[in-house]
Amino acid sequence: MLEQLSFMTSVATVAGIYAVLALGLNIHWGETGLLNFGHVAFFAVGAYTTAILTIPSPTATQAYSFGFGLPVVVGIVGGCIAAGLVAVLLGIPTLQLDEEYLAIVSIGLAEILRHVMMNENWLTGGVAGLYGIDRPLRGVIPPEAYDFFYLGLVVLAVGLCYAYSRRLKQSPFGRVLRSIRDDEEASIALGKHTFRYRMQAFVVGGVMAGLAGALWAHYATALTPTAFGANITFLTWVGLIVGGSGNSKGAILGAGLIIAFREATRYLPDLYGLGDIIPTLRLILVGALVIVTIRYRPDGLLPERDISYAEYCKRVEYGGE
Amino acid sequence: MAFDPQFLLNGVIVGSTIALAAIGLTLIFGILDFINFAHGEYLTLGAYAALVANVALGLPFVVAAVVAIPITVALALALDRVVFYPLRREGAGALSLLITSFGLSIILRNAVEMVWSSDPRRFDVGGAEAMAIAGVRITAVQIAIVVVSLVLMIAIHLLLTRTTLGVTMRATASNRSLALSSGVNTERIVTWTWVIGAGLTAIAGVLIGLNTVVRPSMGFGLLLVMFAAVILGGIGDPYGAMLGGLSIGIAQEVSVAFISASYKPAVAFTIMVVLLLWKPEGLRGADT
Amino acid sequence: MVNGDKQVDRRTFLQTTAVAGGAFSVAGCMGGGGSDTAVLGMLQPFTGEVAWVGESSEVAMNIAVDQINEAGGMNGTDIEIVTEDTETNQQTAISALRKLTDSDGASAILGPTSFTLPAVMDIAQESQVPIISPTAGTSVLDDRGGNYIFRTSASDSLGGKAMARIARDNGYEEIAVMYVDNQGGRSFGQTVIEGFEALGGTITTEVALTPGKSSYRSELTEAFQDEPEFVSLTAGTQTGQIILDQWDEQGLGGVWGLSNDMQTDSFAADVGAPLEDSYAIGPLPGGEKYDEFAAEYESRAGESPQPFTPEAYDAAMLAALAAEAAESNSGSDLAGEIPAVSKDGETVTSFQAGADALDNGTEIDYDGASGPVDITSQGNIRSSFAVFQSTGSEWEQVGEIAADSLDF
Amino acid sequence: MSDPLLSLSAVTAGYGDLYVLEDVSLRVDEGNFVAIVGPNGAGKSTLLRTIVGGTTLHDGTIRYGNDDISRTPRHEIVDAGVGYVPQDDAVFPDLTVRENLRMGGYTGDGDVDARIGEIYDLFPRLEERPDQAAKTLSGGESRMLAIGRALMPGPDLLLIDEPSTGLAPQIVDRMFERIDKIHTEGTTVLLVEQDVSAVVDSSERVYTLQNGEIGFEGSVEEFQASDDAESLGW
Repeated sequence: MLEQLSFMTSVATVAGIYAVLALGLNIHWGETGLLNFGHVAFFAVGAYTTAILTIPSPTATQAYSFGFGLPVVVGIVGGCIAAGLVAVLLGIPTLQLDEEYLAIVSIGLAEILRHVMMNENWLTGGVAGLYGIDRPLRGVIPPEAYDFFYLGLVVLAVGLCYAYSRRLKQSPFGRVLRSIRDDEEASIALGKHTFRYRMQAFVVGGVMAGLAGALWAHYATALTPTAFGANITFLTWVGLIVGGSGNSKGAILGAGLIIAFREATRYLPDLYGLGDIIPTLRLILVGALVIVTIRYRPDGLLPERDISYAEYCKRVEYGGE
Repeated sequence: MAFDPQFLLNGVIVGSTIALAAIGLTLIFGILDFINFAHGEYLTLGAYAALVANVALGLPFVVAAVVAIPITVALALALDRVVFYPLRREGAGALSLLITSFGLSIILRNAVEMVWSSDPRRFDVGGAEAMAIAGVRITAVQIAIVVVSLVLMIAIHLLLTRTTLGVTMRATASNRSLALSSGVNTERIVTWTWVIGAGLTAIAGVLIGLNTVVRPSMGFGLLLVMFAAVILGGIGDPYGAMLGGLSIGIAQEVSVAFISASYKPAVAFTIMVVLLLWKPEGLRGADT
Repeated sequence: MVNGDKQVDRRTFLQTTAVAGGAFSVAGCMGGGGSDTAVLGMLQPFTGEVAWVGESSEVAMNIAVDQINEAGGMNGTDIEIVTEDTETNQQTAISALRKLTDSDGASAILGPTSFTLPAVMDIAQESQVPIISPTAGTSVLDDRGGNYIFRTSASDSLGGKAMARIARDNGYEEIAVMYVDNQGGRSFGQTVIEGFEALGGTITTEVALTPGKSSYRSELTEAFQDEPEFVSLTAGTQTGQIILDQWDEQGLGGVWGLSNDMQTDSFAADVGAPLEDSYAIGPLPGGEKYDEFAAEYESRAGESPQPFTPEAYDAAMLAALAAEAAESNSGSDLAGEIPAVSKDGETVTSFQAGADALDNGTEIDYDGASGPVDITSQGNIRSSFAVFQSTGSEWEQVGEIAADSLDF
Repeated sequence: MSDPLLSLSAVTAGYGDLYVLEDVSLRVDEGNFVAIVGPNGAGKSTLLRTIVGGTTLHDGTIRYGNDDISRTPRHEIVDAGVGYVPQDDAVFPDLTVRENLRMGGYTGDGDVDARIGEIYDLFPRLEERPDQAAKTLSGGESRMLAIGRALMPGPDLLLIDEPSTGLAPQIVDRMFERIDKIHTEGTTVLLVEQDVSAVVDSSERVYTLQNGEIGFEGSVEEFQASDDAESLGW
């Protein structure tokens, strides 16, 4: 039973990291209507930045050239800042265009970043990656309790991001963001500089993803480019959609469910001995879950409560006849 | 070191197939107003349909390639009916359609892998040996690929400008609501768009498979490149997609001469981002 | 991988799919190894381009485990195999490893490949469950192994040096190097470059390839621009075959030096005549023990053994023998015995013989299907290589490169 | 009294759960020129969209001729003889002038080219630039094209949404001249306008719409004498 608990702890930790990712994405899409399909880019920047800041200087045999050995806290903060900066850089060419441009360009950026991770050995260790990333308070917490401690840290991060999202939603800034989402022309008419507001929201969501990346780095203790594929962006989106976008609770619930689903399906081969077709079958099930949710619970499990007039117009417009 | 024109030729071959597939993607985007992430899988399915006809049933390659078109089209139409149409009817937003297409993409890709495994497969066509023409190497098959692509692009141009269906498709793409007000049955146009889009994509899949190999990830691997081509040409613009596809194919292959080949996939996106900064409306966009 | 039992299970599954959906959540609490069996975990890719690695090494592991169970099991308990898919992705690999160590209570874990092994090393170390990889050649492990991380496959740094030696010994002065740009490919390719330069040769071009692409014509144009007579290629069979086909089509000339992934009968047959006179490195054929394994593998899988399958078989044997030596199936107990049972003792080639010798208090040296498998304190093996040359339809062994000749 | 060409009875409509029109009834007789006037946001455009099936109809019926068209798909309403000129996005920007007109004749069975010739007679400026993309036209030309496009199938009833918006006064006058001409040649016209002064000369019957409800209803003379006219700035 204790073994099960330990496994559950690690599943919960991963779910928590995805919840932070989903909360960030919720600020982009749920609150501001930004179609960010390169969320993993912020995640990766957060993870690599904290790793580079905290790992020791490289030895002769290691591929990377920088390791600053700074405290973990500095690394995490640095990871968040770096992710925010990337959001600014990505936002400049795309946030003034139609939303589809952001969608595709953000995927593109995430791909470019992955190739940088794979090729720039001096910075990222290349395909070999970075190892031996320190974990916070490693020496202080007893090893048998460490997993629980780290889960606690992750839960704390989820809580902070959740509280921030709630406050944001109720603040005047949050109302501006939603008005931008629902009807940009109206908010321009109101004299809001939508570019600036969109940029702020983009940065905030990016920082949250960076935080998730930093948490991942110190959890995994090793980073390789294979951990930063487009499927992370996709899983986060699935979580947000299933949970209910525009609603922070929905983002957390959705992220938790999708990770639980992914992990629970690991037990399928144990039950049925399906052997070689199981892995593909699992992915097919995740795909089906997405389609079914959108078809039958389009607003997710926890829908946003009120939907504005402009949003309705949008939906009617898409409805065609 | 002198620049080897071989890179340019390789680019034209790769680019013309990307262009074909990108036309399908951009047409569907124009009419249905969402980015179809499953588009790459239609390309894969087209290639596998031809593969089964060619290798398993022993049909001549050209016949198999032709057979693949209606099969892929029928599949695309069936998937539209089952997956996308119910959402359209209920007035779901573009994002719901997009995420649904991503789910569909995963299902299709893995279903293909489940049925045919991840092993690369080849069409049963005669051994291709490159001939040297004016200092570059090209095979008869590759010449055919470029010719077929060009002919299809001209055919699409004629369709879009000379036929009522084509003009209606462009009209529906630019203003769906107004098309309805002009008496256009947009669902009928949606059907035709799938027919043309999936048909072109199936041919692109067969040509890419012919130029290289057929495997479950072939379409998904090209999806981002197709997106880049579409953006480069201006979203929803079929001519832009042709130009974008060719440019990206050439840029990728030529880049190998100058930078590490492992950065090749990033070339398309770098071009895309730079273009957006410089000319956000796409290569063909108006200067106003 | 046709297996009669599996067919039945699959049918059972189809009939009960409806129930399965609802059972996921419950299953999470029901799964896990019972205490009446010992668990060996297998962590390999089962999906995507390298799915063949998982599928073929599972066959090899099954052979080993069946033999161990027939001989009474590991410390008297039957071994159950639990396989997990890495999806060639670090995140999935970590989750899968956690499940194997925490939930299934695996005594040892076989796998994964170079893609994900570096990323899970620390986690395995922390969980105190040994990892024995039959598939990870990455040079990252050269000085990071030992303790809980071992491998039965040769390091890329040895393979790369062997390749450099083949080129040099056959009189080539200038070679080009192509490698797929992933963990395995790059470390191998870089060692070829370093090794060949150390032997006084010149590298004309170095081309890193993105695996999984469909066309490598431009990469080939780049690699062959200075008309090298010998080109070293490190790639999997899928990418490798595309490259060789397109090389043939383009009529570029020269001979190849292929990494061990491509040294299979089917690869030589598929590429055929154009490959004639090209070289490949591979493990030294393991004699009688290998033939025995190959026969069993063929009867189960219907094909000759894939690369790394003898290594996978040996990895399972080593884990079980180490448990016998430690008289415990706990990962932390048996880890330390893994190097010990692989060298310096009475030579054994089967689990039965090894277990009997250990019962008598004799130290053992396991020699397996892939060769002598002597594990160093860094968790690596020192390995000799065979040199193969293609006849245009199959590989023919033409020489041998001893482990001692690779210290340069 | 003969049967009306178009009648709305007790129509309540809007977008999804949102109600814009409440209990609206009106009639348009064959050959009539009817104007609906009202302030910005009164629901005028929604009213026209409702007639052509572009909104959610919650209650009431819409009849055209002898048919109930309340649930008829939009494209079939056009087929039945209703032309509609929306206020915004009324032309296909990327299509040429000729292609725009051709799109308008999409459902027509007659000779499209002959019909295009008739439209050119009505709006000679369009004939001068048949291959120019619609997005490059001036505001007035674009409005002409929009009306021409709607006239292509030869509708019996033409719905026009705010023909005057954004146009210079002398162009507005010329625009109404043309609309009058269309009317006198036999097409029934229903248009909505915010600028009351622009419509009184042409129309025969006036409705006022405020907050989604019909206020005044009657002839132009009655309207000019009413309080509603004053409140609308007449």
